[in-house]
Amino acid sequence: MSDRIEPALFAPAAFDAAAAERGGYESYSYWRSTFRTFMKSRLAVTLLLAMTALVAFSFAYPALSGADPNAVALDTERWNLRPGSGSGPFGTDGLGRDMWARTWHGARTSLLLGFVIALFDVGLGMIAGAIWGYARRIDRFMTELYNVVTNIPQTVVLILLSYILRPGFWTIVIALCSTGWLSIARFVRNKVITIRDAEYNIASRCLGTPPGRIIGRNVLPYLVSVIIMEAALTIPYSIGAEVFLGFIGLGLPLDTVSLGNLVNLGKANFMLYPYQLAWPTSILAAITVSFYIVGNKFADASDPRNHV
Amino acid sequence: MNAEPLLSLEGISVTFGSGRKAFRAVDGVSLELMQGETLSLVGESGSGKTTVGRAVMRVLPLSAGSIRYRGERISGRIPAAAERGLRQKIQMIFQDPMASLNERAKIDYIVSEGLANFRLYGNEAERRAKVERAMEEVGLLPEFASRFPHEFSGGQRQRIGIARALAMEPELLIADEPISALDVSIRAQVINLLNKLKKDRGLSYLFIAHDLSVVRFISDRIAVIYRGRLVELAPAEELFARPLHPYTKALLSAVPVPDPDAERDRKIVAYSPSMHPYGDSHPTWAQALPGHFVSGTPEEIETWLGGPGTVPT
Amino acid sequence: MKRATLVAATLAMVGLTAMAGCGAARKSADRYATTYFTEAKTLNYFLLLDSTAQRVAANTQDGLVENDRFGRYVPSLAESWTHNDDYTVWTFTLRQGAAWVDSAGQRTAWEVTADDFVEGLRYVADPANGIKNVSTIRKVIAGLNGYYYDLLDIDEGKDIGMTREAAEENFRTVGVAAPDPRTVVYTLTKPTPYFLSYLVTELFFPLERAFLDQVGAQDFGTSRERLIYSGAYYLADWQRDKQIVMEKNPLYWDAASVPVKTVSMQKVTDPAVSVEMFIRGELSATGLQADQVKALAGTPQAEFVYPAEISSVTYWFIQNFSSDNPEFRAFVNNPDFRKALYYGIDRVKLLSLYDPYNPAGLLRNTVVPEETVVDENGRDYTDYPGLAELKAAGDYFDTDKARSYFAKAVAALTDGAGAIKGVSPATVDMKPVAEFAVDGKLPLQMLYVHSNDANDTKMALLLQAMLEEVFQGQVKLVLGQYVDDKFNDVVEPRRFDLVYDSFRFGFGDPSAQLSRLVTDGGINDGRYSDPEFDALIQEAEGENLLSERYALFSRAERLFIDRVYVIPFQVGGGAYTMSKAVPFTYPRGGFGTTRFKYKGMIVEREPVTKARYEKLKAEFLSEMESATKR
Amino acid sequence: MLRYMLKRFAQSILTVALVVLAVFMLLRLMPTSGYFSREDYVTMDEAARTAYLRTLGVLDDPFTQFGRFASALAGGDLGRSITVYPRTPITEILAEKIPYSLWFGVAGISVSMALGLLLGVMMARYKDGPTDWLGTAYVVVVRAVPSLIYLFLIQTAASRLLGLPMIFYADDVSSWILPAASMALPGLAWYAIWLRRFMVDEENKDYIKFAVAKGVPRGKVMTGHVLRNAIVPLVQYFPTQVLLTITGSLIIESIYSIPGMGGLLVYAIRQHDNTLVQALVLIYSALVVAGVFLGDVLMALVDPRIKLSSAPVEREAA
Repeated sequence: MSDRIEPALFAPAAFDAAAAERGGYESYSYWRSTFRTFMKSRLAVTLLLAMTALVAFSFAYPALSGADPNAVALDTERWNLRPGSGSGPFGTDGLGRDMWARTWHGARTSLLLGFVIALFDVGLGMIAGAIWGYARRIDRFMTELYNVVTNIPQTVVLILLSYILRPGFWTIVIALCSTGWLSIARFVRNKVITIRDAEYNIASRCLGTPPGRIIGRNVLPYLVSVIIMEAALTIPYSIGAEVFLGFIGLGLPLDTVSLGNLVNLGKANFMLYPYQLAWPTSILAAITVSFYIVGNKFADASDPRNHV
Repeated sequence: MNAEPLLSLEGISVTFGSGRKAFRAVDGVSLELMQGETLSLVGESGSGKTTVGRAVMRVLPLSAGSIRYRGERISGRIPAAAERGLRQKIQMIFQDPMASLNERAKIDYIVSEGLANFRLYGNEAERRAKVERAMEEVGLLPEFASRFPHEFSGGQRQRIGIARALAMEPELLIADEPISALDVSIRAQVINLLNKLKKDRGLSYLFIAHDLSVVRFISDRIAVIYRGRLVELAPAEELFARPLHPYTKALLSAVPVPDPDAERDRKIVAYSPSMHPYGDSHPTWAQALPGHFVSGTPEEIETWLGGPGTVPT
Repeated sequence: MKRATLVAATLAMVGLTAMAGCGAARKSADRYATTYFTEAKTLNYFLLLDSTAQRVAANTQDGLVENDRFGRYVPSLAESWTHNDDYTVWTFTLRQGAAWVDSAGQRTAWEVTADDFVEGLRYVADPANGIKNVSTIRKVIAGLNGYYYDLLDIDEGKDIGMTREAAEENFRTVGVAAPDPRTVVYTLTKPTPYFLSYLVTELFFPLERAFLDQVGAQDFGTSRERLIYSGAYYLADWQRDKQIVMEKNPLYWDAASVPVKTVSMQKVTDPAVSVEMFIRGELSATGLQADQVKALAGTPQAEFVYPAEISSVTYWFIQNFSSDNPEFRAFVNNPDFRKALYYGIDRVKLLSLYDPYNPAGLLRNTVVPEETVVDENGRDYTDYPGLAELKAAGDYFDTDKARSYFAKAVAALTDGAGAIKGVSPATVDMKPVAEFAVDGKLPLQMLYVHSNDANDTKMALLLQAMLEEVFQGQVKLVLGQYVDDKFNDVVEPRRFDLVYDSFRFGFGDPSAQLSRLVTDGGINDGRYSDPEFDALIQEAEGENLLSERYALFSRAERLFIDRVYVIPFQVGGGAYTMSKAVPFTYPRGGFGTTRFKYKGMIVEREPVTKARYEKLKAEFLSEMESATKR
Repeated sequence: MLRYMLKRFAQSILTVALVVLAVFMLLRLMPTSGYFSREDYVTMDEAARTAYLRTLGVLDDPFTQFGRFASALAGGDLGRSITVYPRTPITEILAEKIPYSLWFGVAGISVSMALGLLLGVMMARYKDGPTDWLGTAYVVVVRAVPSLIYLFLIQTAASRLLGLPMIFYADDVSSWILPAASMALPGLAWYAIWLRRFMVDEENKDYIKFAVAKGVPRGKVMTGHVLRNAIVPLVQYFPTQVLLTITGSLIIESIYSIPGMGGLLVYAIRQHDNTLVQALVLIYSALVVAGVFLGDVLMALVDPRIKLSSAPVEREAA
């Protein structure tokens, strides 16, 4: 260290007010940041890729291969063949049906079921929740409706509806959505109520912003993370519900190939032909787990507080 | 005062809730605001001052009285066209710069939100120009337009709020405690900005605050509100020099003095409504001195003006 | 706490090992442990609604007669009986001193007397008691039908000029009487040589009126304490949805013939668990499904697997002769098409789903089951001319025959270009089961309805593929599905073209099934109509000499099957079992409850091997030969 | 306070009544043919079927039926089952079955709470370490994969590996282990993830940083401040959880043959046992309402910031 002090080092720095204002930020985009934050989690990205691949394959394979998942073998020798042995990569089931084709057809049905339920639940829930939160007049009614509906054990609704209607794709959709949308609506309502009286909303009203745009610009963007998370989590939930309904004998018709049906059929023969349960279960778990994690990670990423 | 008032409140009341739970937040407030004037409305939190501001902005409905702007009634049901005009002419600045900006919208959208609502521009270029001008006016860089609120400091955000109001080219700004949420160091910035705008644009302000010390230097007149009622209204210096109502005195006694000796001797005066000898009689709103109004019974006012039984200050 | 748990766990393990353990060969055990899948709904033995309750009732209550191990009717609470010449009056002499015991196995104040049988029937005959099976005997016992309807009308609020009390008084006119405490006399509406077969059903069990009054009609049989027992066992424990334990009744009149002291039944929901528990030594017996049999191949257990008893239930396919599906309606009313179906359904392949090793063993080619109805000479009804050939035909599946019959039907019903005569395109509305469009052309579309049970669904898919292949793409099966316990909503409004159904055999006479299959008969769900068949049945019903009677019935049945009004398919029961109970030591029979008795059953410490089963079976058959032929 | 309680009570009664009425009306949509097995149906003629239905009491008009139900209820009687356990008083059935569900439920809650909180603490303590990673993986699997699958695998695999009985025997303690463990699994995941999230959030708060900076040992900060604060919101859900254990778990009770309440509701609906369904729905919804109320009371007791007022405490699902 030198004793000599270099005066040049102590030259006063120029102050530029504009530069000070500018701060250290780059031009910012919400979605890009969300995306970047999401991409930071290697697990999430891996699972997103896996999920996309699974979904893509589940929809592409049945459409492209033309394999009939219900094509039974009249030759009993072809029943219950283990994987390999000229029986497709996943083997055949008790009727000689190709487990590979069945698994992917099943995945497609279950995903479709999940998507439709997610669409209805979240769509209806968002709209109803936004209205519920905004219109004070219906709050009492909606709250009582919510109390009543959530107080009816969900199995009662599921079973009664499966009974009154015929078990089938849309029955399950109706049964699951009949209560699902309300809990999302309730959640949205609570959010909307806190947002409703926030100052920036009053500011918008003072600026003469019409209610439609207030909901669209001031309320809904705050619910994006909720929407995405709920939608993503509805997939594992609805698949689980389908498995449960199958367990109590009110699932999709058994000639409909779905993961729930495959699991319940495979379960019966688990001791004997474990692969008949293992394959559909693995695919099912891969789907539900990836949707679950991706949904959660995306919800985290879509929160701007996590962006920096 | 001979000119026509810009804004006049005529005995307005605002009630929250209904039935037994009804709560009257503002109770029979009357005041007039002149063109180019800064009128401050001061009171502690819960006194109804913010409610008055919001009632003017038509965010809250009146339960009694009326509000006129340039002589036209602007409270209650009014034609859509009138409402439209009003939205441009009267704007508001909010107390909390953190809460008053939509976190999920870019500054560009926030500042031009009002412009877009009324299509106050011919084309996109014109809109951008207006946004940039408003931002420059409050000392923000135009390139900030593409950023989000959370990237800004409190002072910057408050300036964004002001720019949003300015973009509408209003005549009257209702400033609802615009600086109380800010650091002391930044307060001066914002106050100076408001003063500059008043000078440059001939703006009028209804300035809402809970602290008399803040408003002394920007106000032409000051109104003191207590529990939804006005208790005193006077030109700024007059009020400081000669407060009449005990509540005003109590408020003034709480203002710190920048002189250490005086500060040491400063006594805080407590106020309680029970100080008033109101039995069956009600206080009235009366002009005690020219331009100096106060709420009280004639006897009280007599006393406050220095008659018998003066309360020593 | 921890240590206590550990100790208890260890002890339990030791106990299990001991139970499962080695032991000397063929040593008999006094405990029989098994499982059940559906809970007994009630112990009220007149309300039998499920097989578990039947098992309990069979072992805890006795009737006048019971089945022995050859299925013959032998004395039980009745020591002896006589009937008049035209089989319309039957007189039973009761055993002396048969006691009612309570749920602790203790003697009660009551003995089984003739009045108890009168009271039993009185209880059954009262519509207010909601006894579902009463329909079976309403027209058998003299005066019962009128009595029942009088009460019913009163309950429905109709004025028949009598109070309920007065109407109940009329029970005196019903054909059951107790002239003295040891004599019961039944008077019947018509000659009924097979009357004994009714007596093994719960409808003729005794009821101690004093006890009924004591517990109250509502509470009777709702818990084991609210019941008294006259059978070989009393109910020592009943935990709903958990277990049923029956202990030997020490006061039983035939206690010497009851080697097993304790019958314990555990409820399980998954058949696989039952098998696993048997392997671990927790059970004395278990049923096995086809796949489970396969799973045991190569394990030490494989040698214990032998075929289970088949039952008198017959499964058959029914066709809807008045279907809303115009294509199928046209075809089904053509006898050649029905023949084509008859030969075109590969039943053995369908049965491979249930028994991969010997599916043909589950076939049944007649409506009336074999080994249930025997004439006075010991000749089985199904060995009568006409039926014997059907039985011998075994698996008659024949693609060529099916195709040629189908070609004949097609030639008769279509215009040669594939359009079905008189049929125009239509939408077939069989909602909620199915809805589909038909174009009035070949291929023929037909709706096959099945339950949502896994095996039923598999069978439907297999049948679909099979018919497609056999009829070379000219028959397309549309599949419709119903929730398994909603079958009535499918059959009653006839929302099907083809469906399979099964019926319990109610009593020991061919009329039990055949008389219900006539035009407008109770189980004529296809709504066919054949006056020739109806006339034959009517004639047979009038004949009292069993061999003559059966000859007439068998002619009718042959005609019925030749014209393919139904397609007999499969026997009930079947599949496989592993058991420590020695086969053929316990009662058997085609109907009623006494075939569920464990009386006489010998349980060993080791499972019975397949080889031993075969040997025992051969012995049993020859014994039965000499026992039944008088 | 008392006024509030009374009002809340009246509100609850209304809710429960509406729930029961709604279910009651839904039940009337089911066809009466469901009361007969196929065999019974064909054996009985029309008159006999009608007579049988009359003995079940399902032919009267719905209002009469509901009135009967309500008036019996007023007398403290839940009525008798009609098809599941014909003529058996429902109270008797419940008295038999509730204890099983209750004991397994409470055992499950105790285990899941103890282990779940422990796991949560460990995960937060060693955040981003292998414990955290494994714990998270466990939570994800339990919450994402349908419970039927892993419960079934546990039954078959664990009973074989550990030599434990496949079904429940009341007198064999070792047979309690698997079902109780299965009961605990989902709750364990819930507690763990909840506590972990809470603790991670809390640790970043100033007062914790301050305490650590002041030299308070980390472990003490964790138990003294973080854990205590974390437990408070859990308290709100606790009564509901405990009360609802009596509804049992359908899957677990079914696969282990536990004679609890789990399958009863499903079974009752499938058997068209309207009185039993109504009684169960009544009980369950009353329990939910009571649970929420007790939760709010408990919250008010443990958290001084919360007062019981006219507005129920807002709950957000964790």
